Amino acid sequence: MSTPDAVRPLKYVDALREAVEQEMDRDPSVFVFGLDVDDHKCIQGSTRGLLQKFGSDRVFTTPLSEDAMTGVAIGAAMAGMRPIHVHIRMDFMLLCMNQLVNIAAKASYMWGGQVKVPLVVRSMIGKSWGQGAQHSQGLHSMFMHVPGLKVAAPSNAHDAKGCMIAAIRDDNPVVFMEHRLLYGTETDVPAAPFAVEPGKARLCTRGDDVTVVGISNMVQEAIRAAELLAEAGVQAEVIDPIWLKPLDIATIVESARRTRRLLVVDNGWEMCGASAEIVAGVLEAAGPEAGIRVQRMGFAATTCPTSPWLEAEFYPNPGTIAAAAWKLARPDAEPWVPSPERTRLAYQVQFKGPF
Amino acid sequence: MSTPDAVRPLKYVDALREAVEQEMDRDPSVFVFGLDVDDHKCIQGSTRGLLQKFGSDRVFTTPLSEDAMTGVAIGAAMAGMRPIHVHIRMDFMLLCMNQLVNIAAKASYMWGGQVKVPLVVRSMIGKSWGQGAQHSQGLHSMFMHVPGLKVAAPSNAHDAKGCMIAAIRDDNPVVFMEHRLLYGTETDVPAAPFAVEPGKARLCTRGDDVTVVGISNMVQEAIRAAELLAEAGVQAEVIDPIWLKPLDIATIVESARRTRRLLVVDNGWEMCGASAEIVAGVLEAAGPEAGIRVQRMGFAATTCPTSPWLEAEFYPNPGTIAAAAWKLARPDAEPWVPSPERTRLAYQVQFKGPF
Amino acid sequence: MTETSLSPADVSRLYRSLRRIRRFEEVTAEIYPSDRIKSPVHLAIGQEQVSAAICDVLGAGDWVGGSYRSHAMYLAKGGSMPAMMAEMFGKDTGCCRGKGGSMHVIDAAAGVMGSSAVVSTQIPVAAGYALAAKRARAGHVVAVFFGDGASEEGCFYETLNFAALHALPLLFVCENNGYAIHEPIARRRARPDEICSVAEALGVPAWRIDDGDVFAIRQTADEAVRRMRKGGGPALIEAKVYRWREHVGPNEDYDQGYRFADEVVPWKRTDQVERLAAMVEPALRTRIDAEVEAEIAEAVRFAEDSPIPQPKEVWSDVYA
Amino acid sequence: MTETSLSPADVSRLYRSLRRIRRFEEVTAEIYPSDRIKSPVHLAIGQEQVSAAICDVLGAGDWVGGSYRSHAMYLAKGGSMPAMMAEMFGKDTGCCRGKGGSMHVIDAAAGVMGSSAVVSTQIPVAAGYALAAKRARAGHVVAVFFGDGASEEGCFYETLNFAALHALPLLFVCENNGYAIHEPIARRRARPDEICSVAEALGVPAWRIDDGDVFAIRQTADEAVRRMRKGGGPALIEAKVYRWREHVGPNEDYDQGYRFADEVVPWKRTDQVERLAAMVEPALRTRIDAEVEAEIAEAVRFAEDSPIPQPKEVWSDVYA
Ligand SMILES: Cc1ncc(C[n+]2csc(CCOP(=O)(O)OP(=O)(O)O)c2C)c(N)n1
Ligand SMILES: Cc1ncc(C[n+]2csc(CCOP(=O)(O)OP(=O)(O)O)c2C)c(N)n1
Ligand SMILES: [Mg+2]
Ligand SMILES: [Mg+2]
Repeated sequence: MSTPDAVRPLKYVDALREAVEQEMDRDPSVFVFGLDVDDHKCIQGSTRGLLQKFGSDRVFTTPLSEDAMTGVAIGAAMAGMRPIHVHIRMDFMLLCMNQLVNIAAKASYMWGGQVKVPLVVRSMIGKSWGQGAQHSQGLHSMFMHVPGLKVAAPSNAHDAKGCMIAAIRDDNPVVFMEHRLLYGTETDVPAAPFAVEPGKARLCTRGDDVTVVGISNMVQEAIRAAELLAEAGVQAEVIDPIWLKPLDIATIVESARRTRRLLVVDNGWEMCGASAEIVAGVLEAAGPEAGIRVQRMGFAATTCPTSPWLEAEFYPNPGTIAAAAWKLARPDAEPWVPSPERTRLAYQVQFKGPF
Repeated sequence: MSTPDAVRPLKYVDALREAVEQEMDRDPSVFVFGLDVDDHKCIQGSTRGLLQKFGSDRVFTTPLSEDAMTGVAIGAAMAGMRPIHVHIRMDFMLLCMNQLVNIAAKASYMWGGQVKVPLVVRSMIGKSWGQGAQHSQGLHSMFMHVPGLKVAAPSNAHDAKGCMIAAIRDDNPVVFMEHRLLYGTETDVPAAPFAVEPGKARLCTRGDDVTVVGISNMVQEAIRAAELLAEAGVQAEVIDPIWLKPLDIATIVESARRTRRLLVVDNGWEMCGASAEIVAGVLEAAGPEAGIRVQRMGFAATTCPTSPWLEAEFYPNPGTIAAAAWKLARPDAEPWVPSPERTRLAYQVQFKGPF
Repeated sequence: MTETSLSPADVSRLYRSLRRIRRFEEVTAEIYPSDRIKSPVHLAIGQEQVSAAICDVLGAGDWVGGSYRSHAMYLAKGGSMPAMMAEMFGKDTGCCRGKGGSMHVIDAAAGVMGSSAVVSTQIPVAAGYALAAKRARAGHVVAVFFGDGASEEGCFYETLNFAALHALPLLFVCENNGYAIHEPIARRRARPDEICSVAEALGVPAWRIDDGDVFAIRQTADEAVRRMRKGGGPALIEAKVYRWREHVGPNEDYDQGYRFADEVVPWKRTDQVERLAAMVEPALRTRIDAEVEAEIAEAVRFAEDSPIPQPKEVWSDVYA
Repeated sequence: MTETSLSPADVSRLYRSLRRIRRFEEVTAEIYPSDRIKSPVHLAIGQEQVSAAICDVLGAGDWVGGSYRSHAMYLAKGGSMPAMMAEMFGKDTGCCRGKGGSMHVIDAAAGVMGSSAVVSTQIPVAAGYALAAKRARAGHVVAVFFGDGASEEGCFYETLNFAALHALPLLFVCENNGYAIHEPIARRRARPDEICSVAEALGVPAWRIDDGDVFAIRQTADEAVRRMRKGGGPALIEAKVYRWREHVGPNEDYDQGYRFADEVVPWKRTDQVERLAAMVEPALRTRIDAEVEAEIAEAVRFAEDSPIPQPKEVWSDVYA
């Protein structure tokens, strides 16, 4: 039996599951639905056991009807329930943009505060093993753009649990962005329920040479890059915003003022992306007198290809992140690129498709 | 009879209509469809006469089925036709995000260059007289975000015609963003067909004190602001990107390097918006040594309210734009705000709803 | 038109509901040219009977939802008239505090879940309310109102299937006025007469009332709702009606060429407001009419006298 | 199973098509554990007859489109086998030049319009091709393949209505294998047996073939397509089939608990590949089988020997 303040290593996927289970225990109005949440694969394990424990009234699959199911979630939320609607890929949320943007985001406002929409929309980002064009998109910036929505993008098991609990308790629609390649990663996670609320970014590493903001799994890749950079004598400060909306820009501004170099590495495209927002937000706040040099990195400005040789060009990785950070920090030195073997991430070595 | 190089004043709405008519004349594969394109109101006049001239095979309404109709447009385009799909409000495009982002934008790439999607999606932005939450959104940044799409946002009749012709001739999906309040505005427009291609922003006014980028109808409001600023002794350089994707960032960088102040005024929200992109793009390119101070303006970070008294707080206007530009250009002077009567735009005085 | 077995009290209650809606909208149309209402208004004049009949069999704890054309539904379900008028005037006392206008009316206390201006979006949202109602097991039901055009959107079909699958207490109410804006249904639907068949094929029992008879609609709804309260699952009612005014705005538009005045003739002949007026005892009718006029005048006065929203209110209610 | 009036040549052609698809996928499944195919594969083993039958009545100038489970359709319509195998290997010679993988196969020259991995998205796209075909007036038709799950998406219904309204030459082909991933149709559809009724209510004549009989499917398609070529408008064929392997990946999954091996028994007993094999004259059958094996071996060799894409190719074809 674990004591209430016990902490143990937990996988990201199990942290998600545990958060939902604890909240369902606490609050009977919480329910989970979406395609395949109740089959034996349980959304890669993230809904495992919930059906058995809470029954099919509170854990159920749906027809393939993302648009209407989102409306159903919104209506149930307005009526006082707390739905968690699950998409196994973020790409499929493009089918429910109308409900999310035209109704969920606007309900409280356009109806004069008479209703609220306590809704969590879980979505997973795929990567590699041929996920390709339509199973790999990080679309968070589209949701960040819209007032009335919140967006969480936890990059480790601890925050996965804490953000999920905060999202479920939030009275507003929260787009919850997970990453498939993070599911197997472990960190220490408190056993008791706890909330990681919006508004406070995390300093993952400390350094005075360059600020590196990572988003979603790019946090892990940035941390690996920071290790490589440290070996080369550059101290990178890696920041994880955790919540993208509302965004704790102040922490990033503070760091960037000190390092005078800002690299934002997104798990998405750059144009009008989260990286554009962070760069613009920092420089608007800090002004030219802060003398901050900035750079964005993200998906190549292309569709995601399936061939592994092409995919390697599509994503930032610890090697390209480290090289870019080096160039920002040491503009006058020779370019430096870590050796390819050193840049592979642990989870990339372990992982094998299909998924 | 007008000679081929004749230029005459034309309204924005008629420029749109003329462009489509000329292209339909030239190329039998061009057709126009969408809700209400063939009724007596003709999308506020912008499709007037097309049904009579080209018949119902080439000009026809649809069921209320935006998602499938977008798929139909994409398929017809892949099969060699050149559809123009019309939405009377940009907000309704949220129903077709899946087809636009998951298919139209990706078709050429994910199918290895075997197909192309020469599609134009016309959409109008509404404003005032109670348009409110769901009839007023400028969602261009969502489309700018996605590789494979192009985005045009002409702010005057000349560019409306030229961009429309370029968009129809383009072999890629183009999101064409119009603004209802611009429909009645006139400029000189060549009678003969001509194309305003992507990639070249327009300098609308010249000035060395501050660069003001306007988007869509905010160009007109920025030009009015520049007039007010000129009276107060500040010379603003107003730039109209015309095409938002691909975006001619070089012209903006050049101007901002000179003025060392950049104000971007968008007809949309700021977070992850076109204004974030332009600010980030300029500062990434120019670096801290250029010493550029930046500011974004756009919709208030709220849903659009209907009450005119609230709506006045929601949109930038020539007064707020001029005041912000003044503050950028004269950081040490007293704040200055033009008098409210002087800031009203001609079209705002003329216009009366509903529409 | 059918005979009715309703009591005189029932008939006069229905009459009051119809008359209130009709007059509220007529007064709205009269005010409109003065430009005090800066909001697109979509009037239901001529098709009030659907809301009046359906809401007559609903009660406290039941919900209704609908489209931009929702004045009738709102009033029939008991939504506050002054709050709706103030909303159209853009005042701080409006039901949305000036943030929704005519297209987004809501009165949560009265069970009006809010109306939405993107066609058909409230259909699945209503199913969400119905899911909550089912889980709450208190026998409450939800009715969602939409037009013939809305029945062409994918989420209508998706919701029919889901509602049937989960036996939700959801009444789909299709107000088929034959037009979506100016486009007749035959230009939009291959089988204009088969909306009910589609519902049935997806598992939702459906009924069509062709003549706009308020009693027939009420009777059908009454049976459907009774069944629903006992767990019988969803139903659909398609009521053919006719819109007398233009799609949006206060005027008639028979001179615009897309339809002709003779189309409305049979509908005016069977106008349900007039029909029921004739069934109500004259003195009572006079009293009802006077009360309705007074209520409307009071709502207009309230709207006019109400304060405008403070500028800072643009920032409130973005988040709950 | 029906008798067939097809000639021996027709039967052996159909047999070759079935056998090619079956063996291509079996070989794919064999290669899969070697990790040379880094792409999710959705095998159609057990349900090849739908593609084989439908494509047998299509010709040059006709188009087909489908989902992530499209190897069968692609091969049956004449798509290049080496190009598809190379695509699964991620090679530069792949049909998408390594940008699509197994889920996005295309061969424009053969009339394969490309398959899409977002369920049901190709249904309206196929209608767009059909609109173009109708305008071109050359009597060409389009067939779109999708699963039972896809029939729950809004755009399926929207497209049925549009296709009927415009009398498009579009054949809707629903391969109903009773599951969407692991969810049986009864958990997703209130009226699992009424897909055809929905189509009919929307104006699209529909036929269901329950037993997987390749001749019955072909016969129905033949009649529908003939009518269609003359302007008769769309049709829908719902073919009940059974997926023998797991939803995605090379293996069987009867031990996973969501379905049991006895479900497949009747389908294996009536396996159309075996059935037609028995109808083909043995020497010819031996020759066909050998040719098929050689073709597949050659496709694998081609895929293996092909160059990998150059890094710079990540940037090509973003825009046409
Ligand atoms: C999704 C969407 N598409 C288009 C519109 C524009 N529009 C507003 S009302 C309307 C017609 C709706 O017709 P119907 O559902 O029959 O309702 P009615 O107006 O006849 O009551 C249309 C197309 C919209 N508001 N939303
Ligand atoms: C819009 C969308 N939602 C969900 C998914 C995830 N998904 C992939 S295949 C599938 C099941 C589809 O079932 P069906 O249409 O019957 O085809 P089958 O796999 O049985 O051939 C689902 C839900 C998806 N790809 N696209
Ligand atoms: Mg209608
Ligand atoms: Mg299936």
